[in-house]
Amino acid sequence: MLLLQSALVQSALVQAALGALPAARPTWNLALPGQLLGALGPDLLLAGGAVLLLLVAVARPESDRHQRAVGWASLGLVGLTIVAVVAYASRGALATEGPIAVDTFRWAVDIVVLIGTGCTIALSMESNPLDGILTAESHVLVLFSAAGMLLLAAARDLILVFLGIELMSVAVYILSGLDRRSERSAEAALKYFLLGAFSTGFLLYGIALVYGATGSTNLATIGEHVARYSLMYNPMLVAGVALLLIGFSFKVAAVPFHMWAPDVYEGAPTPITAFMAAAVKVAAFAAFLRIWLDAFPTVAYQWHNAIWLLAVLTMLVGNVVALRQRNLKRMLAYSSIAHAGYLLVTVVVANSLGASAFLFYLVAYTLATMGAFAVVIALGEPGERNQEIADYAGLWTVEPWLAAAMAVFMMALLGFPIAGGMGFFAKWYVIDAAIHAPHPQTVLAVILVLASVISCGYYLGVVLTMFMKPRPANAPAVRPVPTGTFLVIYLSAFTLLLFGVLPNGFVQLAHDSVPISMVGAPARAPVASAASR
Amino acid sequence: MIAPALQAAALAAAPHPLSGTAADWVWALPLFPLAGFLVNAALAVVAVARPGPADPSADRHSAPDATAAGEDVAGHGPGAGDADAPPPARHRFASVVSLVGPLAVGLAFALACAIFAAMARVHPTTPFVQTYFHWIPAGDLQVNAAFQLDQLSLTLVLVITGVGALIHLFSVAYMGDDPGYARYFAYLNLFVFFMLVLVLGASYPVMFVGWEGVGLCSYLLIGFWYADRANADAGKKAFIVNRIGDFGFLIAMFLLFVQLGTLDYTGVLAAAPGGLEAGGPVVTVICLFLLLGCAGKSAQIPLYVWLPDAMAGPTPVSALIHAATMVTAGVYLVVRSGLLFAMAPAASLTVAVMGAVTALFAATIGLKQWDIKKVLAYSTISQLGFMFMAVGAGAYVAGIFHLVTHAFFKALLFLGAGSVIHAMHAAYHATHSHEDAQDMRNMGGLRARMPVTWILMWIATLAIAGVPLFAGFFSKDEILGTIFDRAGGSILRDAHWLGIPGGVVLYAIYGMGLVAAFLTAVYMTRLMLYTFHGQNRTGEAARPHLHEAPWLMTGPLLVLGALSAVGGFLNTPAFLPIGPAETLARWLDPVVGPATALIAAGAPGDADPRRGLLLSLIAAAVAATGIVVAVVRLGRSAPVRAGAAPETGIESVLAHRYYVDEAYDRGIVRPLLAFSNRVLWQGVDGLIDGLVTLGARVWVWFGGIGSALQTGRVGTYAWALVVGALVVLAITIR
Amino acid sequence: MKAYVPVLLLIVFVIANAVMIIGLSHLLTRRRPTPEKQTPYESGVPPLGDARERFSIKFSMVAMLFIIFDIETVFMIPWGVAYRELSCGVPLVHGGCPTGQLSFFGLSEMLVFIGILFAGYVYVWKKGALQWD
Amino acid sequence: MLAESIALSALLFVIGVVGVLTRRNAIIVFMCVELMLNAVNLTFIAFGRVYGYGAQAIVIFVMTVAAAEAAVGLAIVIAIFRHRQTVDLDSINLLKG
Repeated sequence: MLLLQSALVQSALVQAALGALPAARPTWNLALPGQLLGALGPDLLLAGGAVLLLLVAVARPESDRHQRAVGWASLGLVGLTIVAVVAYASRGALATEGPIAVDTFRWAVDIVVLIGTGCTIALSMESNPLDGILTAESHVLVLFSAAGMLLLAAARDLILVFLGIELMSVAVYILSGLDRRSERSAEAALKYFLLGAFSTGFLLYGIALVYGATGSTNLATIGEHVARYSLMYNPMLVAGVALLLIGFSFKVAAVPFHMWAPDVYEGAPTPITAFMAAAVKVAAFAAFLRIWLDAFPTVAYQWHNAIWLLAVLTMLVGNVVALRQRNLKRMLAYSSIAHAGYLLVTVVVANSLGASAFLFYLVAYTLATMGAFAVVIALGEPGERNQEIADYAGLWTVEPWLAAAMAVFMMALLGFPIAGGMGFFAKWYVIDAAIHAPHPQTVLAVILVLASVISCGYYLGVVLTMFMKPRPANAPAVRPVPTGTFLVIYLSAFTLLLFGVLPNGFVQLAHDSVPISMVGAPARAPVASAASR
Repeated sequence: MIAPALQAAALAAAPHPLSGTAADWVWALPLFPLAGFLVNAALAVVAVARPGPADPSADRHSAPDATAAGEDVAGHGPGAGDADAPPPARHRFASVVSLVGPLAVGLAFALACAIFAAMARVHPTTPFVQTYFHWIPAGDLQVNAAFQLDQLSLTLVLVITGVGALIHLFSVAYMGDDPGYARYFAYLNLFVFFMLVLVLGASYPVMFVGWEGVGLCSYLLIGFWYADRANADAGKKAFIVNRIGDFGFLIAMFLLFVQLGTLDYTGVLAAAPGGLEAGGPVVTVICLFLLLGCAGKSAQIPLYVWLPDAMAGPTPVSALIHAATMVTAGVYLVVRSGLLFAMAPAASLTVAVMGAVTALFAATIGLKQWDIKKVLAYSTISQLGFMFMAVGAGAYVAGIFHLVTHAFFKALLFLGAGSVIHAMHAAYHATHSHEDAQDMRNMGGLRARMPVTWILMWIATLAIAGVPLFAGFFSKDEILGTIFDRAGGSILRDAHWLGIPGGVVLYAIYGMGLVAAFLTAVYMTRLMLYTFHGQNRTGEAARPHLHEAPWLMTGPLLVLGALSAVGGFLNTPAFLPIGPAETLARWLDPVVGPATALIAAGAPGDADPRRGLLLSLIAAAVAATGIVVAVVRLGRSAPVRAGAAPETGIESVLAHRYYVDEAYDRGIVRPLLAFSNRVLWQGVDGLIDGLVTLGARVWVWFGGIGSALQTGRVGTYAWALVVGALVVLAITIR
Repeated sequence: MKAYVPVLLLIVFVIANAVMIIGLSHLLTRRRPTPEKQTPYESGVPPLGDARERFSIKFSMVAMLFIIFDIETVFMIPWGVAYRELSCGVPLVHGGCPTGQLSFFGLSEMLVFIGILFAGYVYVWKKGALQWD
Repeated sequence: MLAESIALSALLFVIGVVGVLTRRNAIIVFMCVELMLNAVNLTFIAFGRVYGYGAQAIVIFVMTVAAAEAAVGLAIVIAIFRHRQTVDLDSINLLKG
């Protein structure tokens, strides 16, 4: 079966090389504005659809019914975008060098982000009304944010990265303050906004300095110039790299730039928290990795120690502080910080092995995080109550399937074999990439394992609470799980388990989906160089 | 030793001699218990999700081990078990579960027997590897989901499925009244599945899957009565300690892969001689990390603390998982990696020393326990120590031999104890008493009430004590004899351990082994005397309710009793003129032969047969002395004065215990006991336990610091951000 | 740097002039403050209440909307600069578009841009942000 | 000239950072952030003199983004003011630990 597939792919490649199949593998000339738009197809589809849905959302007064209608329409749009992405990916589109990338890495990240977006909309559609949030625009804001993420996944230009980050972040600032009646929600929004804007300043200054040092904001050009003019010892470039690192560290919540995350995650409405923990982090990491792979591989000597330190701090602090948490949302916030640390390891490795480990990890992490938050939503009571870990005591006795699914998510985040499904392989590949890097990161791998051991303390704590503690007599009855939440929970758990037993195909996919600069960039089209004068 | 691997390569094209026989069905072995698990789990979930009218509270447990304390915690209060309480809720699907659970394992056993027949006919010299699919293709690492059938794995499969089937049968009666009946069998079947994956896996990663899986099941079963907080904590402890061990296993795997580029057994076997420097630091480190994994799984010092607590689980679980199968996985791992250990004499000596210290240490603790299951738990740790002594000294056959006989007699002892506890519990339940059904001070004189259990338990005791012709005698004798031989001449003798010559270490281990064997005889005889002999101390009211267990429980006991009696003839020493000699050794030779040959290199020819006989006589004499000393010192005394109801006053109980203890101490091993009691039992045990707890506390305390820094103020966060930014800038620009 | 000397001179002159006028009036005038004279000057109308009075949120709402829509128009400037290139299907040749290659891409792009702005405007309107009461 | 411009913008950036660190009023903190962004704009303009006018397009993007951020930020500040009757950042610490 696999053999057949690879044979097909190979023969297609050969034919494409011979020019026999130009239609099957379109090559966008990104120097031409029209073709640039074509290469941005799925992104534009999502953004344009979101603008239209914004008008639909405001067409009727706020009501639960309207909110659901817009939610379903948004889900449809997300589905359509996924189809578009898959279509682009399966046709194996290529592009000339330019401000955006047309590569499998982008499509893979797109899919992960869109799945996270779809889950978020499905969850908030059903949980928002319980908290009295009836605004239909909330779904549209999620879509806008997702549009920013798609842009981030594609961007090969620092300005596009900046725009993508801002489009994503500004929408999420609003979303985290969505619950207008909740003081905590407003506080979360304020904190996220102020610190986010603050960090944007650093990021932007970094872009400015890199531009100043290299004369370009295009990642490939930056990489070229740095290598050609030996700019790696230019203090302005290095300072720019450091500032970019700071900006991204904030967005992915790496220690010590993480402090906003627990507060914001706790205060924001739970579906939005899931969105932040999964999709936002994924998109920011994708851009982070691409910039580091494309533009700064030759500056590795300078940034290596800093990212190494950030990774270690993030893994340790995230896990250790999570041990203390009693609120599940907050615990998951620290857990997501810890996972940012694991992902930073792949940035330190910064090669194609790291990139595919990174993608595999993203999928496992997104599914597990989304699933865990979905369980929190399914069990949460209006007003963000019933979210303490202690509230889950004896869940097994009343909702065995829900408890089992939650156990799978916890095990997956822990990286436990079999029961944790993909989680185990995700960690395995990260460790594998660390050990097999050109400069083996054995110490990082050991710390990663140690940090995982520490994380047993809180992940298993949840499992223990659910399975081994008696259900308190005054525990509220569990509401029937609504359809969307149900699907998010069980589909995530099923996928995690399935690809945990049979990771094979997925690994291949992750293996093939590396950034364009890793597989040998296509030759620069003569037209492009003429146009860029 | 490269020969088998080369042969394997040469034979890769030609079909393996086992193909076309029952061995082709090896994949079905684990599938039977897996199917059983699926059925039982489905039934359990259905029953929990929609409780029928018959079980008003899903949590109520009324199986024997659920003692008074447990029920109090469960919230039933003093009135638990009153006549007006609803009768014990039998599981809604009890009949289906009773059929499916044991049958799943029984079928696997039948298949294993068929495979055994095929293998005995062919007696292949290379392992039969069956590959199913590419499991992990990560870069250079290619791991296949594959099973490996050879003499070693088949031996283990036979033990697991055979003893497992008996224990499943026993459980049908023992757990019959528990509301979690289906859940129990689901876990138990799942355990057998993972255990089979563990021993059948053809590579370290596949073995690790089973390794983790059995850990999970063990943890679920220890905490089976999760309503009881102590049980849940015990489960947690087992889990955490085992994670430390797994960490070692994982590191060892990574190192192996980095060094050899493969993790298949056949691949490692072929690549190790060329890829690793014999006696070098790399192979030693790999072996030491593997050993860490073994110490965790097999409850050896320093990671043994979880096993005594694991007795919180149902007794058949203790018999199957915590005596016969799972805890021996460490021994299996060492034997499986025999070649690596043979290449690292220092690591091998470490294994042996660890085993010897554990054997002696646990045996002394066993002397002092009152809880019948705790005695057996420490006994298990001690016997596992014997196995590690063996495999550490390169006596791989002896280690596996003892593993097998131990599975027989320790399962018998645990099930016998279960039968006793069953009777005690029933008696106390009938009289609404809250006495501890597992405390030997409440037993005594059960011989008359439970004659079958009594006889069978004596057989097991004689076997474990090492009385000649019983199973344990041959295996223990072979361990001690081989260690003595190795001390005389082997690569271990020429190696050094912490600067001490290997020969000295091995003689010391031999001495410790003898002392431990002596103590084994003492504590087991003590257990028998207090439980079955002397006056009965159960209490006037409860005494008439003491009955022999039903046939469904005694039946498996009978089978195990027979095996404990004659199991030793699997591998009789050559100098004894009884039956065919060294059957097991010849059977296992294709697997452990190369490693044994490597480690025994330099042995002075054929040893004098008279020396072997002398060593056997010494071992027999030690066992006999132990039994005699125990009988003489304890036979006439009783832990509590006859006739005095123990429940009348805790003070009198304590006082009498004190007198008896003093006599006991003075007579036998007072200094040893004091040492064991104060330093080892309270000191070391407490220290290790404390260290684990302290480790957790320290991390949580660090977590507290992190939490405290999280002030909730934007100002603080901005400062952290800027300080972090300055640090990053400083590091980057440097 | 030389080009900026006049600017520097101008700054110096302005500051000196201001200091001179205020300083002179300070030195030369007589001060006889009365309550009437101390009141803030509001174009000859008597002041109404405190200058730091809280005012309706609507002002800031409108101000924000103004800023947003105002700043968007700034994009028309680079668009205008690049309009010629955007309206040509191929790269320009000597600053001109080869015949037959003219496209409406540049125009339609700005139309789309304005369309998005308009969508925002419709949203704001429907939301009632422009209603004063 | 370039060096002076860059030094000036760096100074402005640092002033913005210090403002964020020392001020407790949410609005003023946000104004300091805006100052940082405008300092960066100044840097871009300065580099634009070296590399061409592409930098000025970047400045337009940054200004737009800053305006959008300002609108969202003010809305959020108003929301918090409605709950707390204050915009003092030190007293807004419901979420912590």
